[in-house]
Amino acid sequence: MAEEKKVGTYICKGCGIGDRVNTAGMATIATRECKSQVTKEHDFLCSAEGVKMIQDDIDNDGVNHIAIVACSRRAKTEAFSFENVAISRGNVREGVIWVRPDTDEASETTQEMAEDYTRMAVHEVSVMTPPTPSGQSEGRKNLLIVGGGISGMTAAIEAARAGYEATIVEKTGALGGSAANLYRRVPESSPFKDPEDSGVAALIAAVDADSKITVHLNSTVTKTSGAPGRFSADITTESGATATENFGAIIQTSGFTEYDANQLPHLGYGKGKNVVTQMELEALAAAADGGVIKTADGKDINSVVFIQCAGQRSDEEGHLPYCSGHCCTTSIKQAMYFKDQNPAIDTTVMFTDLRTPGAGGEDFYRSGQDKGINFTKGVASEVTDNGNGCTVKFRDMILDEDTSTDADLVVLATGMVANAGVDIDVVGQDDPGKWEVSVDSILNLDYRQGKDMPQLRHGFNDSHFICFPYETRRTGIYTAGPTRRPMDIGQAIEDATGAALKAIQAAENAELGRAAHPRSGDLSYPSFRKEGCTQCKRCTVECPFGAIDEDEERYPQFNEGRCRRCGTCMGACPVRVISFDNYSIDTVGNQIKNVDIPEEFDEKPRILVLACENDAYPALDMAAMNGVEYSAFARIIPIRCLGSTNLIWVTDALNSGYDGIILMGCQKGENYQCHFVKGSEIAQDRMSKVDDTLQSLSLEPERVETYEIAITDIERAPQLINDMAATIEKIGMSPFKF
Amino acid sequence: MSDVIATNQTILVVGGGISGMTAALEAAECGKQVILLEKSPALGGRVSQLYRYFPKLCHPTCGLEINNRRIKGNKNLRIITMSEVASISGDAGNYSVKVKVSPRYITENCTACGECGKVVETEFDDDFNYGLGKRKGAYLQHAMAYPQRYVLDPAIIGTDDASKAREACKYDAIDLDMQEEEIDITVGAIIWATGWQPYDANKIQAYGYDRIDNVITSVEFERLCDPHGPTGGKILRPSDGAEAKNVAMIQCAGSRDINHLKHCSRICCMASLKHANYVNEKYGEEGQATIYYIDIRAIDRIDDFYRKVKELPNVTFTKSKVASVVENKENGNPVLHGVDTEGYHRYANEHDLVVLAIGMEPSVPADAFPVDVKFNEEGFIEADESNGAIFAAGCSSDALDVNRAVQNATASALRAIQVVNNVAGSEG
Amino acid sequence: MSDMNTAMVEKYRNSFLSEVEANVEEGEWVKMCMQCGVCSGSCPFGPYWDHPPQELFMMIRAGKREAVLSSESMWMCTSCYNCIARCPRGLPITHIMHGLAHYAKRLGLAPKNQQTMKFASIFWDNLTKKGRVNELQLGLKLYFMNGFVEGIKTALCMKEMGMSMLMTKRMSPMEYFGGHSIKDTKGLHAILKKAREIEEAKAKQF
Amino acid sequence: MAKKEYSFYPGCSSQKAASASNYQTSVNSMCDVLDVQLNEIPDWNCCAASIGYAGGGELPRLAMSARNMALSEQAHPDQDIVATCAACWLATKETQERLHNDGGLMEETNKALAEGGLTVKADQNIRHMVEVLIEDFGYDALGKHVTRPLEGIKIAGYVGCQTNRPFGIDGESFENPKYLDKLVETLGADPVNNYDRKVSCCGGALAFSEPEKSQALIKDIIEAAYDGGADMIVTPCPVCQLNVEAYQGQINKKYNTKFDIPVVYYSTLMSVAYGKSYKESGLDGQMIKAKQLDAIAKK
Repeated sequence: MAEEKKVGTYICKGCGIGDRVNTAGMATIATRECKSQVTKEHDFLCSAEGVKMIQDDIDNDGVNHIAIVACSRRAKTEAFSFENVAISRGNVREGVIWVRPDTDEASETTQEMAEDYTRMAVHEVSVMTPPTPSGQSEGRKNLLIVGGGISGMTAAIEAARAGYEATIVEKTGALGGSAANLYRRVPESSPFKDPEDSGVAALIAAVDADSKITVHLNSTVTKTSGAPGRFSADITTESGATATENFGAIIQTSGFTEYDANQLPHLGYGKGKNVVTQMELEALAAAADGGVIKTADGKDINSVVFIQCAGQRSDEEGHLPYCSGHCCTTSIKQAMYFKDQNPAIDTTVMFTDLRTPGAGGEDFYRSGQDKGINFTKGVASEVTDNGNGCTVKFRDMILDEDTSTDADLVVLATGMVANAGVDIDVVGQDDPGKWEVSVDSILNLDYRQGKDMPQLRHGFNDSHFICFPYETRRTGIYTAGPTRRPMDIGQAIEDATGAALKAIQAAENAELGRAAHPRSGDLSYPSFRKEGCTQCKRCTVECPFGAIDEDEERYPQFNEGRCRRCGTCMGACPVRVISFDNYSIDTVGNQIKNVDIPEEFDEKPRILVLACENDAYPALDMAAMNGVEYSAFARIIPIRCLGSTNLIWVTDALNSGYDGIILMGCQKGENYQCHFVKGSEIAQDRMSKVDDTLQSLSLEPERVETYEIAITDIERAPQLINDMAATIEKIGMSPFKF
Repeated sequence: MSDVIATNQTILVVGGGISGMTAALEAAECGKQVILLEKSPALGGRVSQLYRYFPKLCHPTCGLEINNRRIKGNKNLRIITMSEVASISGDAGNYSVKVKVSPRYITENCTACGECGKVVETEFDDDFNYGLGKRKGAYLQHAMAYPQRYVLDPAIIGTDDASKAREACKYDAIDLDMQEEEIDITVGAIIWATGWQPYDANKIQAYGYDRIDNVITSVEFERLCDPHGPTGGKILRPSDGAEAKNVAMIQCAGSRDINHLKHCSRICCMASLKHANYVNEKYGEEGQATIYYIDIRAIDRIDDFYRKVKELPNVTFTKSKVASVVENKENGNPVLHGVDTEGYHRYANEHDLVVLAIGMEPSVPADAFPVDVKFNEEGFIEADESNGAIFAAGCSSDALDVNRAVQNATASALRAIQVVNNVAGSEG
Repeated sequence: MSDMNTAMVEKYRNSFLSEVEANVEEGEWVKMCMQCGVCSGSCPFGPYWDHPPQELFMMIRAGKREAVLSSESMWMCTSCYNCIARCPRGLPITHIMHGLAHYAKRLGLAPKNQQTMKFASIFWDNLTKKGRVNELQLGLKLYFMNGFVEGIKTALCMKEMGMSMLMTKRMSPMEYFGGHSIKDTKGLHAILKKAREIEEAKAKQF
Repeated sequence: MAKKEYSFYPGCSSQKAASASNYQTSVNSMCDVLDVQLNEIPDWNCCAASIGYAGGGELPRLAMSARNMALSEQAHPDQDIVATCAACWLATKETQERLHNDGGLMEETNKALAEGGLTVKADQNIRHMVEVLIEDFGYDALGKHVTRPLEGIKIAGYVGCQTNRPFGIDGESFENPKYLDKLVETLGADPVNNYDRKVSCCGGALAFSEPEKSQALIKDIIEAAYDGGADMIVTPCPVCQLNVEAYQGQINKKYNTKFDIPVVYYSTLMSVAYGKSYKESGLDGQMIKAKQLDAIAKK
């Protein structure tokens, strides 16, 4: 920034702060110790006039670094959001007066807390600069859609309707995907009674008619690089001709493959023409086109048994452990193919749990019963050929007996297997310079961390999050439809439309340099000092979003558009060359170093708490609102993610005489709750190295603890702080005080 | 309120639950102007009343925190709480909407310092806790309430409590003369996300919700388990405040029943699996959960969750629609009568507490809807050309779990953007 | 095996369900059951059913003709209508039970000594004879429906009750001779005859 | 208030010297006070009740009730049909429903009726006497006629099955109907609240064919009434009344209980409260004397 730095400190006396602590003393510290050029107190800082006071100083007095010493950064955020200036918040309401008793004996330590938070706020902001976009984005807004099934076509059409261009790359010679093979689909609108047209033809027509949509058939994506707003993709046809095009964002709709029923010999598959999969039955029905459905070898069908969960919801070798969701309604639909044509045909659906949820599902189930489809809660154990058809051996769960039934045709409800490309946790990326196309890959990303989208469970490219289903680990690339999660057509259409929105949003925000979820709108991005870098690759390996590539010399290449601003790279860097304008080793380090450390025999320990800004910090705020007290010796610093914790902070803290350190991150592991996916996990591995540091300083290991904190831990989080205080009382103060 | 600026390129979102917040944020983060209306004093809707989500057992407030932060940082988004749509007229790309805004009696000046809450005395049933607890006449709806501003219960207006509250406020944030307002806005598209409400358990007479203290609903059970809830997260039963360790969950309480809701509410099976998990979590071996079901509908990868819960030694599954619940007059225990249909086993099982996996019905019934759109027999809004630029999001469109509601809300954001972009296009 | 039974077996060889749908009162509802079991749990005589309603429906769908029609179960129906009131699929279960019982009796498959069957038949004959129930004759017939000795036993244990009914004028020996009747018994009998004919004819056409 | 007239279907049990003749007596007294005129359906026949199923098939049974409706339509075309017996009411109402819902049945039934020179439209309202009391009068109006409040008597309102399911009384629930309790209060007596057998089954007609099983149910019904502190039980149904009253002796023998609780009709309670005499109120029909009522009636 051209203009020189001018720090203003604004201390609020409202909400009882003025009554509980000596704000004048804090002001003096800000001015004398922290060199705050402008320092003001106010009775009601978040009021219109309080805010105006600050704005005036910005406008007329050149103040461009602002420390607000008042309530939590989570409160009054809008009031204290000023343009083009660096802002820090000192939390003396939720962080001090609300967690300390209003007593004479407590007043001294309470005051010390308030003064420290003042120091921390001023020293933090003085090393911040207001972030500005990198301008890396090329501002492209068009979408690349990989896969031309219902999901892909829907995404393209919906994007085009909003005015955005879309390019569909389809591997086969025609649009339509799996749904093109359906005779009919399950109804999506009331009265939910009869099978409906699949709608594929209409979609194809709409795609063809839309000037904003380009389609490449018989083509695959052979290389993808770049970032939101500036993706580059090689599109290669069967013949081998390759064209490179640029895109703003990408949607992967590569669909599913029907589970291979040959792995179900006990259900008679592969032995004859009278055991088929659901997809094969669709073909027979399509062939009959409303007429009499016959077996592939032309036999009449007077009885059909549908076996649900065939090779699904099972732990057996080669089976699918999950439920594919659509199969129950699909079997009902298919049984209707027969019943609608000839009610005399016996159709039995053999299920363990009939899953027809939602508004329409139960209507469709009832309609099936009304049409005379027989539903049996039973588990089929074996299907054998009995000469003129099949015999299905099964356990009738209701009549509680092992029995059997004959059928001219058996339909196996086998599940969906995702077309998710290569599993990057198994197949790593080629070395820089040696990159090659993979025929198994869908996207052929040249990203450092692998060629395809990460897989979550059971081989699907799903998001882990419940409230943020599109929160993928490759910014600007979204998966939709059955490649993401088993789903029926109705859900796939919703999913694809949502993915289109997210893709458009990613492109729009990339142009402005705004971060994607969860730090939406953050303009900061990581930069590094090349001269200091040792090419250790930790940042490129650890980035949860694969945002950092490596150039030929193994230097990191940051892709701002892909970055989610968690700071994990910063935490990983052993030589501390990575930083953000508004979040760096120094913004936190300065806070740590400037806390006043009383001398050993003052018996006033200091406990550093590094708290995840999304869960631990709000938990402590809410604890404060509920009047839960905790030790006056704690000094809490919110951090973007535990993953951004650099060991130096811990070492510095220990060296400068802190008596205990607590790191509070989110739950890791299978049900991780870290919104930067791996942040807290990585941090916790990293912290295992702290023990060496502790040993080298001959300090007790109990002085540093790492915890998983949930946002609901309003009792536990404060308790952990108090526990640390107790521990210190037990093991004594740190010798490192000066 | 007069300063609400909206044009036919503005998107109106009705309902500030997870679906409405999502639709509003996703559109606003695409650079669109959005107005979000919420009936209650704070955003969050039903999910803010949940302790945990299935199948991850993570906390809804975690996502709420992120969404709150997204809102605070987004200048395209205008939120109006305590507001409802009075009427809608016009067509796609140009709707005039009348909005009724109820008085909060507390202005933007409020710092949520809580002084007013301390001085008022009158207490009311806390509807946020489904009446399981009490709240003051001046209150913050919940710990994460956004906007973080107190609200006065209209019932205390004109009483000493009201004046006490005003005197206690150092920031002149209490305005007892606040009146109901009606504001007219023009918008291009409307996203309807008023969500769902639990089916009235009193109507399921055979389960005695109205007669037996220890029969509660699944939404109430969530409050019991929540550390912010009326029992501080302990499973204490209503009749005597004793810990309930042997808990029964009755599925399809109102759902899949032509006498009540003919549709399957989709979420109840997983909710009960989650609840069985709570019981196991709190009491381990000492706890016992029994789920009475017709079909366990844990589809796609949620089936993993079902199988995990099935493996818990202290969770039992009984395929049976419970016939009736009667109270053991000695100890207040509900006794469940019915038949396990897998092999015909008659039972009369006594439990400490019964949780009705209550069905989901749309909050706004078809006949009370402010404008003519297409509804299905279940009362959900069905996507249809004739709806113009009014798009349902979340549980206004179907019985959905949170993940699907968000998916659907994100999709509806795009549908709304299509409309306003066309308006923008045609207006150059 | 009655002729009608043989005929029916012949006609519906492979589908007992269709037989029930065609010949049993409200039988077309059987297919709509989703096996929730609320009916079975709601029946006041529940413990005495070998096969509760929902199981009977499943047995019908599974083609267990003999087991269903010769069962005592549906004769346990007290017509309390709990099942109908609670069935989430709206099946008229009480009537289906009556229908099954009636059909079993018509086919001669109902258990020979089924008490409710006997009583119900006596009741019907009694009320159709004169158009109105003759409670005294009904009572006496009832006592002796299981033979003379049984009858005396029943009569004895019912003695008290009988006496107090006489005392309170809620029963009259005069009923034994003639008793209440409608005037147009002829008309009524013609109506019933016709009704039966129509029903027989329907059964045949299926 | 002007005289109210209804097309009345008494049913077999209410005839002279029949098991519910005392019910009829009290109904007449009650109607007398309320200025209600019951116009008996000429030559009405038995409804065949539910238990008729074994002998009669569907159509013959429907024909029985249809004949009654046909006769009523001729004699009292513009009056509602009112029945005092639950079975009669239910059978007739069900027939009406079937005739209108199942296309073929209306025609077939009329074919049958033609043999007796009758046709049926089945479009008159078919109501239980209790409905008439609640809907056409209401509790307040019914209360106005009380001259001898039944003070100090605790009464269990036993609704039973067929007055309650599947049709029931408007605005009441299947599991916990409250109208008898409200009526009891209206008459100045105390209802047993949460009487948890108020809608359980007494065995109905199976009390004859399955006495043991039925008496087990009846025992619970009486026990629950005693548990609720009841002095007597009130019911709107002749079958319930007979079963619960008449078998107490046998139950006492079998279970050595000491049951001796009167079971009365709502109409008996009303007649007494309305100042009618012991006889007029049908109290002489009590096999188990309702002494508290007798006392009031004989005042």
